Amino acid sequence: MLSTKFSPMSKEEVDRKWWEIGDFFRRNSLWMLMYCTGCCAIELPPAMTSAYDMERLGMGPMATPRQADVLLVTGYLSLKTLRRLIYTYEQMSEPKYIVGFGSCTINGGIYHDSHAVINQLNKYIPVDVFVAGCMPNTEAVMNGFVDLMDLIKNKKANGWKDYHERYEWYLANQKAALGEVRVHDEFHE
Amino acid sequence: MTVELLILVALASGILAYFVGRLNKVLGAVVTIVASMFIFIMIGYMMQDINAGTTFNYNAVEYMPDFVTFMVTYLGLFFAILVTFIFAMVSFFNPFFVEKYKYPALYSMLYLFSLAGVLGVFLTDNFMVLFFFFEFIVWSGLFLIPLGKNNKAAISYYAFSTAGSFALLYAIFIMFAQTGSYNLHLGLATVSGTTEGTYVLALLAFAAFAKLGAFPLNVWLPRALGKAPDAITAVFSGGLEKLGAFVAVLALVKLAPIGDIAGTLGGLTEATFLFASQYIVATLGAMTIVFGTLMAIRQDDAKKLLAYSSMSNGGYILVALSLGGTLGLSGGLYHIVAHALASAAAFLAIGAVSRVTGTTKMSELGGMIHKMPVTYMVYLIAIISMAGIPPMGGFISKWLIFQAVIDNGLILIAVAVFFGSIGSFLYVFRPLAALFLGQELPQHRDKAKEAPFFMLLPMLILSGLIVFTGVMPNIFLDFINDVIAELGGTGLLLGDYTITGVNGVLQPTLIASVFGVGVLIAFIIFILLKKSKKVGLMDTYTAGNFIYTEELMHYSLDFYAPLERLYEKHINITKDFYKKLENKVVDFGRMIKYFFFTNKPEITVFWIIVLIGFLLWGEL
Amino acid sequence: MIDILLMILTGIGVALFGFVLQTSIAGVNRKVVARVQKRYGPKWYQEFLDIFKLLSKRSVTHGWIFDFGVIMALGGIIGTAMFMPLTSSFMAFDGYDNFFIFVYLIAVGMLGMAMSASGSGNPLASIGVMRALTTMLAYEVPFMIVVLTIIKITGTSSLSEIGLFQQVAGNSWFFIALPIGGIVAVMALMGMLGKKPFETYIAPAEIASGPMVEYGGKQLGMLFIMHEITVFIEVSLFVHLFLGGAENIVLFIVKYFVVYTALNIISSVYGRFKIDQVVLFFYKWPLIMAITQAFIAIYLGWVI
Amino acid sequence: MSAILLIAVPLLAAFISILFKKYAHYILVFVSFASVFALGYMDLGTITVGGFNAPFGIVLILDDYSLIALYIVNTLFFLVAILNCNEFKKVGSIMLVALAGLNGLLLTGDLFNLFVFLEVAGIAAYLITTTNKKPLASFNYLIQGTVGSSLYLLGLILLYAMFGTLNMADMASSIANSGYGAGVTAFPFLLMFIGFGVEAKLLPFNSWTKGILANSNRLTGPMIASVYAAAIGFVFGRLLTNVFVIEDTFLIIVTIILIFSVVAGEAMAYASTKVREILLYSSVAQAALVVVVFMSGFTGWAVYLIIGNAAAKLVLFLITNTATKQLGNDDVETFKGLFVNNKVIGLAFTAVTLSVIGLPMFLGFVTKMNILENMFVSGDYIWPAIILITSVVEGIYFIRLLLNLWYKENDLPEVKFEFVLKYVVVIIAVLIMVFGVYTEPVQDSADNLVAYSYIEGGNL
Repeated sequence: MLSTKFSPMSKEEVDRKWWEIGDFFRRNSLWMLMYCTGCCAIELPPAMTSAYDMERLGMGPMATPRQADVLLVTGYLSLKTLRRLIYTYEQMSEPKYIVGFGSCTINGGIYHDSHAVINQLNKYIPVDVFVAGCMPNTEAVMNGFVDLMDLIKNKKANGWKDYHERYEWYLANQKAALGEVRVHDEFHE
Repeated sequence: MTVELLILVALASGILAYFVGRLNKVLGAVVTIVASMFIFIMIGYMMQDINAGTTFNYNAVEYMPDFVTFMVTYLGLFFAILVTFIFAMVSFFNPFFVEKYKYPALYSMLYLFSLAGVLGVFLTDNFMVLFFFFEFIVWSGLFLIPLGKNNKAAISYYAFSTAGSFALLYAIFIMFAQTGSYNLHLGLATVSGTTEGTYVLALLAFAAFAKLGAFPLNVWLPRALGKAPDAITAVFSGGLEKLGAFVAVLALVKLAPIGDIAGTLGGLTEATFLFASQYIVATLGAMTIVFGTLMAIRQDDAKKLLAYSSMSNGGYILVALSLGGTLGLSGGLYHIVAHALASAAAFLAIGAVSRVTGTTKMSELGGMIHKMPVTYMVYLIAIISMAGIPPMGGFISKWLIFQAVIDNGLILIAVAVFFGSIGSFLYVFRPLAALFLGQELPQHRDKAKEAPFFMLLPMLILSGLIVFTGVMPNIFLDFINDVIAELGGTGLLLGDYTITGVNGVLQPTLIASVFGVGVLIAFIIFILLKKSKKVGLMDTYTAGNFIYTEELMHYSLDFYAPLERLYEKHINITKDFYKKLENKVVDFGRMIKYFFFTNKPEITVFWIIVLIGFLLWGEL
Repeated sequence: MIDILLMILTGIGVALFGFVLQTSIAGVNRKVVARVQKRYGPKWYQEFLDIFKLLSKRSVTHGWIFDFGVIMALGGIIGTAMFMPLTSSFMAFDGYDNFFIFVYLIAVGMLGMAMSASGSGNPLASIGVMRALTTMLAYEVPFMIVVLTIIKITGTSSLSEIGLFQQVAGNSWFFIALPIGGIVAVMALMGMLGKKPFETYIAPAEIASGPMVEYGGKQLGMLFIMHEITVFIEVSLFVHLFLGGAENIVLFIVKYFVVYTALNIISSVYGRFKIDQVVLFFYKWPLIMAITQAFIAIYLGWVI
Repeated sequence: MSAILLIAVPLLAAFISILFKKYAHYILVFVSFASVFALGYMDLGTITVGGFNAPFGIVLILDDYSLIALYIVNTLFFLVAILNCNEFKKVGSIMLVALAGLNGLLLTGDLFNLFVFLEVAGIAAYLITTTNKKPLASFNYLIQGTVGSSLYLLGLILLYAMFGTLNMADMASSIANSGYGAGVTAFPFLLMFIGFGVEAKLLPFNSWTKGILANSNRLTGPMIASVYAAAIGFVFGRLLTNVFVIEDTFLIIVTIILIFSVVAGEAMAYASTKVREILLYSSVAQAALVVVVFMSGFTGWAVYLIIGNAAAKLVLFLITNTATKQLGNDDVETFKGLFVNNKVIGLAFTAVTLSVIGLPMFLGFVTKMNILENMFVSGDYIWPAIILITSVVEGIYFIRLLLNLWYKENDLPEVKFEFVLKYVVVIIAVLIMVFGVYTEPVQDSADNLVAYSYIEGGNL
C-alpha cells in the first residue's frame, strides 16, 4: 500500500534531484572553449557549420573559460601551452569537462618522442572524453560530444571532481613536466 | 536674522578663521564649518519667513551708502539656500585638506568671504550691491584656486570671470542711465523689450556664459576646477558656478526675449517659433552641451572631467532657461538643484580619493572601491543623477528639459541635448571604471583607506538628497513653483506624487519603488543560487597568459580612444582662439614697444610732428 | 495599498511574460538564422536551457561590486519592463508608460552591468563597456530624434497613447507615416540590440565577448535574463512607437515576432563594423535622415 | 601762512643745503615734513606775487583743488624723502629744488609761470634720474622733456599773441568771450597738450619712461611714477578743465592719443615680463585714463584716481625697487615667491594692486565705479567700454604677477625690507582698504570737488 503521507526528502536527496535537473540543462547546453593548439582543430569548423551543425545539440563556441563548460584540447600540447591550458582550465566554472582530440592527447601521437610535447594529457588535467584518430574525422568528433552528454547524464563525467580529489597527483605530474616553476610569465622570468 | 547681519557674520567669521587658522590650521578650518552651517541654517529660517508670504526689502544700516539694500525674494532664496548648503557641506572637508595648502589660514578666510559674497549676490535688489559681491567672489576665488598649485588656472578664471562681471557692470550702467536707479527689478523691467534691452540681454547673457563656463567662454572652467583645491572645486561647481545661472535667470526670464521670428516669418504650419534671442542662447547652450561632453570624454584627470561635465550641465541650464515657459523654467531651476548636489557629491568623492592617493589622474588610479566603498557609492549615486537616470534628481530635470525642447520642436537643439545626455553616460562612467573599479594598483593599496567619518557625513547627506530629489521631487518643485510665480510664470502642475508635463505624467516615487522591486527580485534570484567562489582581481581571463602587473590589466588610459580619434583634431577651437587672442595682445604690445619705446628721442619728435601735421591737415 | 500591490504584481507578470516571450522567440530565431545558414538549428527552447544551465553552475566572483552590479542590472531591467504596456490598453501602471522612463531606466541596468564588468578587473571587459557606451552614443541620438518627431506629432510621450493614436482611423502606423524615420529607427534598433553590423561591443573573437568576459555561472545567467528582457523592452518600444501598438496580445506577439525576426535576418548577412565606423555611420546617414524627417514632419507637416 | 612759503622755503633750503652738504638730506626731510605740516595752516585764496594784480601779475592759487594736490604731493614726497634720505644723500639739494618746483606747479595760476616751474621741476627730475646710473636714459629724458616744455612754451606764445594774457582764468574767459572757433585755438592747445603729454607719459611722447622707470631705483621709481605723476596729473587736470577748449579735430586727436595710450599701455604691460616694466606701462595707461576723466569733467573722481594711482605706484615701486636691488634683476621669474617670506609686504602689495585693478573692498573700486557711472549718466558709452575691456587685460597681468609673487614652493628669493618701508606701505594699503569700504567721505568730497570757477579779471 502506498503511503499517502508526505515524506520530506532528505537534504542529500534534494541536492541530488537538483543536480539531476542541472545535469539535464548542462548536457543540453554545452558551451565549448576551443583550445586550438593542434591540427585537430580543423575538424571543428565542419562540426559547427552546416555540414554537422553542432548547435542542434545545443553546443556552441564561447569566448572565455569563465563562460564555457567544456574545454576542447585539439591535439598536441607543448610544455609552454600546457601551462596555459592548466591556467585556463582552472579558470572555468564548475562543473567543467574536457574533451581531448586526436592521438596526441592520448599518447603523444606522432610527437611521442618530442622533448617539447607532453604525451598523455590526462596525467595533467582530467579528461572526460578522448576522441581518437590522427586526426579524427568529424563524425568521430560529433560522436565524442554525444558520448560526453551520455556521461553527464550517467553522472560519469566527473573529471572536475577528480581534479579536486587528486589534486596533489595532478600537481606533481604538472611539476614534473614543467619543472619547479609551475607557472611563470615570460616577461618576468 | 537680516541679510546684512549674516554677511557681516560671514565676513567676521572669515577674519576670525584667519586668526584662529594662524594659531592652528585645522581649528581655522573648523571655524568655516561652524560659520557656514550657521549661515545655512539662518537662511533656512529665512525660508519660513518668506513662506508666510512676505518678500521683504529694506535698506541696510544707515552708515552704508543709500544704495546698499537687500531683498529676499524667492528666486534669491532659492539660489542662496542651495549654494549655502553646498558651502556648508563642503566645509566639512576643509579640516582634512587645509594642512596641505600653502596658506591655510587664508584658505579658511577666503572660503567664508566667498560665502559672504554669495549671500550678497543673491539677496539683494540692488545691482551695485550685486556687482560688488560678484567681484568680491571673483577675487576671493582668485586666491583660493592657486592654493591647488596652479597659477594659470587662477588667471584664466580671473580673466573670464572679470570679463563676465564687466559685461554685467556695463549692463547695469545701461539700466542705470535709463532709470537713474540701481534697482534690479525696476531696471530690468524698464529696459525689457526696448533697444537698450537688447544690449542688456546680450551683456547679461555674456556674464552668465562667462560664469557658467558656457561655450565659447568655457576655457577657464576646466582649468580652474581641475586645478583648484579639492574642496574648492566642489564649491565652484556646485555653488559659485550657479551665480551664472542666477544671472541667466535675470537675463533670460526677467527680460523679454528679442527678435520676433514668428511675426516676420509666419506661414509655416503648426510650428511654434521662439524669439531670435532664445534661439541664439539655446544654440550656444546646445554647443556648450556638445562641447563639454566631447571634452569630458577625453580627459584623464577626474576633476577636469567633472569640470567639463559641469560645463555641459551648464549648457542644459542655459537651454532650459532660454526656452522659458513652465517646463523650461522649472526644468532649468530643478537642473540647477540636481546638478549642484550631484557635482558637489562627485567632486567630494574624488577629493576624498585624492586625499589618500595624492592624485586625481585616472591613469594613475584604480580599484579604489576595495578600500573606499562608501566613497564609491557616493560617487555612483552622484553620477547616476548626473547622467539623468532615475531614480535620482537629474532624471526629473532632464525629463522636464526634454519636454520643453520637444514641445518647441527644436530638432537641432534636441540633437545636442540627447547627445549630451547619452554622452554623460560615457564620461561619468570613466572615473567609475578607471578610478574606482578595475585593478587595485599596488602603489595605492597600502595607503588607501576609507575617508574619516566627518568627510563621509556630508557626502552621505548629499547622496541622500540626490536620491530624495529623485524620489520626492515635489517638495522642491513646490518651492520652484513659487519662484516661477514670482518671475511671472505659471508653475508646474503637481499632484501628491505626480508631476504633469506637457506630454505625460511622471510619478518619480513609483519609478523608484518599481526599481526597488526589480532590484529585490534580482537580489532574491541571486541569493537563492549557488554561492560564488571568490577569486582575486588578477585571476582573470588573459587568453592563457600569465600577467602579474596590475597596470597591464587596468584599462584606464585613453578610455574612449576610438571615439576621441574622430574629433580630437577639431576640439580645441576655443582654447586655440583664446591662445591666439592672447598672442595678439602680446604681439600688439611688443609692436608698440618696438615702435615707440626706443632709445631714440627723434622718434618721439617724429610722432609729435605727425600729430601736428594731422591737426593742420588742409590748413597748410 | 492593495491595488498598488496588485499593480506591482502585474508589473512583475509583464516582466516575466516579456522574458518568456523573448526567450522563446530568441530560440525560434536561432533556428531561423540557422536556416539562413543552411543549418538545422537548436531546439526552440535552447535559450531557456542555456540560461538555466548557467544558473545551475558554480561561478566565480571578483568582489562585491561584481555581484552588486549584476543585481542592479537585472533589477533595473526588471523594473523597466514592469512599465511596459503589452497591448495599447493593458499595462501594469496605467498612464505612467512614459517613453523617457524606458530610455533612462534601462540605463540603470546598463550602468549596473558596465559597473560589474569593470569591477571584474579584466581590461577586455572595460574595453567592451567602452564600445557599448560608444555604440549607445551613436544609435541613441538618431532614434531619439525620430521619437521626438512622434511625440511632437501625437502630443504625448506615453507609449500606449502613441499606439492608440496610430490605431485611430485615418492615421497610419508611424513606420509608414514617417518612412525615413522608420528606417532610422530600424537601424537604431539594430544598434540597440547589438545585432550585426553593430555588435562591436561583444566581438567574441576580438575582445572575448567584451563586458561578459569574466562572467560565468549565475552571474552570466542573470545577465542573459537581463539581456532577454532588454530586448523585449526595446523591440516592444519599436512595436508601440512605429507599428501602431497592439490592439490585443496576439497582435502584439505577432508584430513582435515579425520585427525581431526581420532584424535577425538582416543582421545575419552582415559583418561587423569597427567602433569608429559605427559612430561615423550613425552620425552620417541616420542622423541626417532623422533630422530631415523631423523637419519635414514638424515644420512642414508632411505626415503620410 | 602764505602759500608762497611752500615754494620759497624749499628753494631757500636748497641753497642753504649746498653750504651744508653733509646735512642736505636732513634738511630735505625736515623741509618736506614742514611743508606737509604747514599745509594745515594755509589760508585758501589767491596770492598775488610781485604787487601786480591779476591778470597782469603772477598769482598763486590755493583752493580746495590745489590744497588736496599739495597734500598728496607733499606727503608722497615726504615719504619718498624719508625712505631714501640715507641712501641718496647727494641728491638732497636737488630734491629740495624739485619740491619747490612741484609746489609751484600746483600753486601757480599763471601759464608762463607754470612753464617756469615745469622747467624747474623737470631739471630737478633729470638730475634725480642720474642716480639710476643710466646716463643715456637720463639724456633722453632731458631731450624729450625739453622738447615738451619748448612746445608748451611755443603754444603759450601763440596764445599770448592771440589773447594777450597769461593768467589762466583770464585766458579762459578771454577765449570764451573772443568768439573764436575751436579751430583757431586748437594748434596752440595741441602744442601745450603735447608739452604736458611728454611729462604725463601719454603714449607717443613718452619713450623716456622706459629708460627711466625700467632702470629706476628706490628714489627715482617712486619719485617719477608717483610724485611727479601725481603733480603733473593735477596740473594737467587744471589746464584741461579750465583752459583748454577741446573740440573738433583737436578732440579727435586727443581721443585717439588717449585711446591709444590706454589700449597700448595695457597691451605693453601684458607683453612685459619684468616687474618694473609692467608697472611703468600700467602707469602709462593710468595716466591717460586720468586725462580722460578730467576731460569728461569728473574732476573729483579724477583726483581720486590720481591719489589712488600715486599711492599705489609709490608702494609698488618702493617694494619692487627694494627687491630688485637685492635680487639683481626684476624678471618676474626672479621675483617668484617673493612674498612667501614677506607676508606683510605682500599683503600691502596685493591690496594696492587689487585697488589699481579696481576690485571691491578697495579705493580703486569706488573710484572706477563712480567714474563709469558718471560717464554713463553723461551719455558716454564708448569710454566705459574701453575702460572695462582694458581693465580686464590690466587685471590679468596684475593678477598673474601677484600669483607669481605669492605662490612658489621652494627656492624662494631672499629679500629684506626695512621696518620703515613696511610701516609706510602698510599704512597706505590700510588707508586704501579703509576708504574702499567706508566710502561715504570719498563719495561726498568727490561730489563737492569741482575745479574752481572763474572770477572776472583773473582772480580765482
